[in-house]
Amino acid sequence: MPNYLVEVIIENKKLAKDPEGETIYRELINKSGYDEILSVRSGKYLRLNVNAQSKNDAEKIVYKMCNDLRIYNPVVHSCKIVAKGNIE
Amino acid sequence: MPNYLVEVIIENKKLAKDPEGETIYRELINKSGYDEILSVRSGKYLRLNVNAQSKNDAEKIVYKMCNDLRIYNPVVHSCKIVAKGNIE
Amino acid sequence: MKINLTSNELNQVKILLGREPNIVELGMIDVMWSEHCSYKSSKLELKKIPTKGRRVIVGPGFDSGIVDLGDGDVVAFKIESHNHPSAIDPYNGAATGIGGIIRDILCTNCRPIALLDSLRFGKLEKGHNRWLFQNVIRGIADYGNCCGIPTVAGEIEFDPSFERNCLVNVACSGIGKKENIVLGKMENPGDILVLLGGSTGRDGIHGVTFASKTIDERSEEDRPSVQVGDPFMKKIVIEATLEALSTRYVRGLKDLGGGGLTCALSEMSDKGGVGAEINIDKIHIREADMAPFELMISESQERMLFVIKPEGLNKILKIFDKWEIKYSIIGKVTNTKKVVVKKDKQIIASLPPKILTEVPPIRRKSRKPNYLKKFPKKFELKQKPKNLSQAIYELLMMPTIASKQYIYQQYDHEVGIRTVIRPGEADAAVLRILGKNKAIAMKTDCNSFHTYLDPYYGHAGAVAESIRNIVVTGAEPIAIADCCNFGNPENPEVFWQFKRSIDGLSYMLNGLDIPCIGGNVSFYNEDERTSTAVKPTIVIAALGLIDDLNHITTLGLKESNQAIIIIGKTYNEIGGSQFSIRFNGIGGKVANAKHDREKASMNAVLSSIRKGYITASHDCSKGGLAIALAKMAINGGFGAIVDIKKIPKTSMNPYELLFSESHGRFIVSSRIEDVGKILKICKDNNASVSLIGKTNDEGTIKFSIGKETIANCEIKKMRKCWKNGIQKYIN
Amino acid sequence: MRAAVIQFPGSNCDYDVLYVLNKQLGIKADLVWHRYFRHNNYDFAILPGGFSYGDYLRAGAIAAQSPAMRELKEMVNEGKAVLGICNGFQILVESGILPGALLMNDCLTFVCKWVTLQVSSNKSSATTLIQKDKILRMPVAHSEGRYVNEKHGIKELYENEQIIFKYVCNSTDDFNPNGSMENIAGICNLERNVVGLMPHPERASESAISPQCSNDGLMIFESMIEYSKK
Ligand SMILES: Nc1ncnc2c1ncn2[C@@H]1O[C@H](COP(=O)(O)OP(=O)(O)O)[C@@H](O)[C@H]1O
Ligand SMILES: [Mg+2]
Repeated sequence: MPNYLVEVIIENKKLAKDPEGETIYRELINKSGYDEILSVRSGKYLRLNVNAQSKNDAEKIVYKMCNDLRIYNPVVHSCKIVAKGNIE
Repeated sequence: MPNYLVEVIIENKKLAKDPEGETIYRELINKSGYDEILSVRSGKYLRLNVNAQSKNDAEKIVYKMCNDLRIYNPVVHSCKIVAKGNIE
Repeated sequence: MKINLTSNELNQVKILLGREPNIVELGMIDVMWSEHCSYKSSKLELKKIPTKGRRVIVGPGFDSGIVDLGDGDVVAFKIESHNHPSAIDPYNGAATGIGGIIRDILCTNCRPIALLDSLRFGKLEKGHNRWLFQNVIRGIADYGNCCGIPTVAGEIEFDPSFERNCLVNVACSGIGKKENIVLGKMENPGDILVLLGGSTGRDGIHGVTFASKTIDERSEEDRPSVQVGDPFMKKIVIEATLEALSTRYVRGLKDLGGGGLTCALSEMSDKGGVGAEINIDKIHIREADMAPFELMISESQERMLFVIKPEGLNKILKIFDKWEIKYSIIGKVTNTKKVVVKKDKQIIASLPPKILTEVPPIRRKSRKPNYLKKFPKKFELKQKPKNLSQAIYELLMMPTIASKQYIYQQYDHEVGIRTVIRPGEADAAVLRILGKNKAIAMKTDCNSFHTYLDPYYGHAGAVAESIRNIVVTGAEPIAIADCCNFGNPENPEVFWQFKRSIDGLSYMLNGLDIPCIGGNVSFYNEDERTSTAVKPTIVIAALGLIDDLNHITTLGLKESNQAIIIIGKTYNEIGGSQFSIRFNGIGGKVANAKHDREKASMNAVLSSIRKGYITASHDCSKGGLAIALAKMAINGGFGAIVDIKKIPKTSMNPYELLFSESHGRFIVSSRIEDVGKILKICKDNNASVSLIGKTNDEGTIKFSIGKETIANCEIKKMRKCWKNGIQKYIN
Repeated sequence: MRAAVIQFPGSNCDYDVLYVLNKQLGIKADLVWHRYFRHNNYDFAILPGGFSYGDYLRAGAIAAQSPAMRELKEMVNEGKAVLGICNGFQILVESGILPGALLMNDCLTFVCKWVTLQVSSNKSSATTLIQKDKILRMPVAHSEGRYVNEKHGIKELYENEQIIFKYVCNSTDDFNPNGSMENIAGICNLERNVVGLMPHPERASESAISPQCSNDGLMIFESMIEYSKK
């Protein structure tokens, strides 16, 4: 079975605010010169190596895991799961 | 000028330890029987909205910003910057 | 393999060994002969420091010093630097510094109960310095907090000489029982060697040789040698180790720091006059195909080497299993007086431990630095502050003097429920011994502006100040540990600073009859390109004993209409003072710390506190009398009026009276009816003393000469200046 | 009466809570390694503060998935008193026993300082002996203590009187140390037997170690004991 790289990205929902992203953004404005950057959101990133039949399967496994093990808290977080190509 | 979504992923360098990823893997995922998941690396994620001429330009601006503001420390971190399609 | 031995040293090795070392042996010797592990430049000088005292159980030479508190209680105490890693990765560098000092305490079978941090950075105006500052603090906080060890005190200075080389010194104390002390020794052939904790990887290679070099382009390649700390793993190591030690089957224990396994094996077998044999195939590793010499010198974090009685092995392994912590049984103690390393049953290294532990000292040249000739002997006020009130406000805003709340608020300073005096409440931290009416006081200090102008008296003063800081809380000083931070010792001017510093420190310790129970030397804190070295800095960590919790005294003024008393004489010593630096730059005559004066004032203060006569007390140091009193007012919320004419003194210049940083001085408050008693105690102790004013609730600190007011500062405004001094640079 | 102080890898206020229960209050309390915890041996349980599993992923997230929490849920269902302090609160929230989330402090750093609390409700296992609206002094020490919940979640907390402690103004400084919604410092479950709070009552249980001689924290433990007598 091939191995897939699966990325999990957890961000705060709006109600939970994003103090870290906001701080980085404020720093940008303060230090100026970065007017091109219009917004910043911060999040947590996990990169998993998953053994699965297909990309789709890999995503499904990770999706189930993230919900079962509460990798994110649905009240305050959004969670994005993307399987990338397989790893040799 | 179009706006681009730029993703920044900061991880500990490949050969550095990643206590967070290792602990999540060992204590949470592995103990719960998700044998298909072979490893976890953890990182920090930033999602920026950047106003630029091109995808390439957007990436360059963010790259410079990450270095200027020391969003990551090249001594221990690897930093991956990817501009995605433009945002309407 | 990169070898740092000089060709001369290599020849010495061959002579001592009587043959060519093989590649594994060479790697082991190379790391042990580094400055960091061998103390080759410093050891002749360090011998001058007094180390004996009636409470000393273990002095320098082991992982940490240990002193006797009576009733079977002991304290382990140690200070260490982590400057070089912190300069390039402030977060992980500082974090792993905390990790290292905790292990030193842990391996004596004392539970680590308190951390202190002594920090030096360039000025906060510069982004790079702010980055270092914020991340060092975050690194210390994240690591110490997670391990459940409170960070209870420290100090910080800002000066351009620390810009490219920040100083990160950390101290730790631990509490244990005299009968349970374990040392870093192997004594009984047949005992089993078990390596516990983090797996061994390439991440920890050449940390030591790195710390023995200046930061220059070369660090580019060295960079991966900065390690990532794992405080969670450390917490497990702490608990598992203490539980294992409680079985009494552990006969020796050492943490793996600089020099890794090589250092632990050679020092432990040397101390016990035995040998050790290990099999490197057994070591649990992070990365496959590591070369044998790499395994022998790796400094991967969170590892401990246990020497275990064979009959207790199973019991101890069960404890490690309960904590789900990795370990490997790597070998045993032998009677060969050799450190033997095997791989696939083949001997790949066999060295007498002495060749690794007794590195020949180097006699370095020394020469009085040129810069010292440049400074005018006499201090002249070129630029006068607008008025004295304004000067006080401005000094309070200087980051070196300002409130350190931004720092210590990020540290858990209460976990363990021992902290009686928190940061900000007094000069030193006080932690009780649970279940007893006893406590220990601790503080780190050094005034690098003084030491730069006069390494001798500057460091005599560093000792005196750190001791005064614990005395004001009501503690009897019992020991110190020191952490030396200097530039390149191969530079005769730097070595001169080092020598003079050690002399001054020893002078004061001898005079006060206080032993030094451990220390650490960090050289090469120097920017090669500009050859600017850090200001000579030996940080003194002082330890004191309070034998009755009712005697603990804090710095805030407590009530209005109490007496303000100064103990100790004020001299014409404004050189290197914060006032001088703020308004005139550095130069002039530095405060000369004399042990007889210190002793007189300290004894007077301590007896007065123990008799219950003193309601608030503060050491008089950076910023002089004016700043000391200002801090007492800001903290307690009460004002005061002080007549500086009444100060015991040698000059009548108001600048000097308010801002001179003469040593041997304390400001205390007392109830009016106790003034006579305090004056008498001072007289009996030969200490200069004077009643100089009274507290009030007018919300100001007023200084006068007789009837004439020379400064009048609002507490509210002073508090604001003081609180914002550092905070204003954040965000 | 027997209490369990549950120890996870990384707990670090475990001995402190134990000291208060055993030495100050004379209660039989055991330090119980999480894997050995069995709910029927105990009348009430405390999840102490610290950094279980290093706070990796999120504070309390990994401990929340451990088998010990299955045991604890049974204890909760039996109506026995459970108190989560700091990391203990985070674990209770992450395991879904208490609603909402505890996120990174607004200031993005760890904060250790004494705060002023108001007892918003005395109808909980941790406040039965305390007057409603009473002001308590206690320290906080955490980096993930910002209480967040959805609008209707907050509304429910109010409707059901589940907010037990709030940070209140004591004239100086910022009184809310982490940016919690509604200044929430502690809440209980619907059945009122489970309470979680960010401040550390065990650090405020002896006047000898409190800056203003406060031993307000003791009342929380005494309330739990009283509640468990029923
Ligand atoms: N780096 C630090 N870490 C922890 N506590 C600190 C640090 N720096 C200063 N402190 C604490 O802040 C308080 C004031 O320190 P400092 O400004 O050096 O005062 P002073 O010079 O008046 O003695 C002390 O309690 C000290 O322990
Ligand atoms: Mg002081």
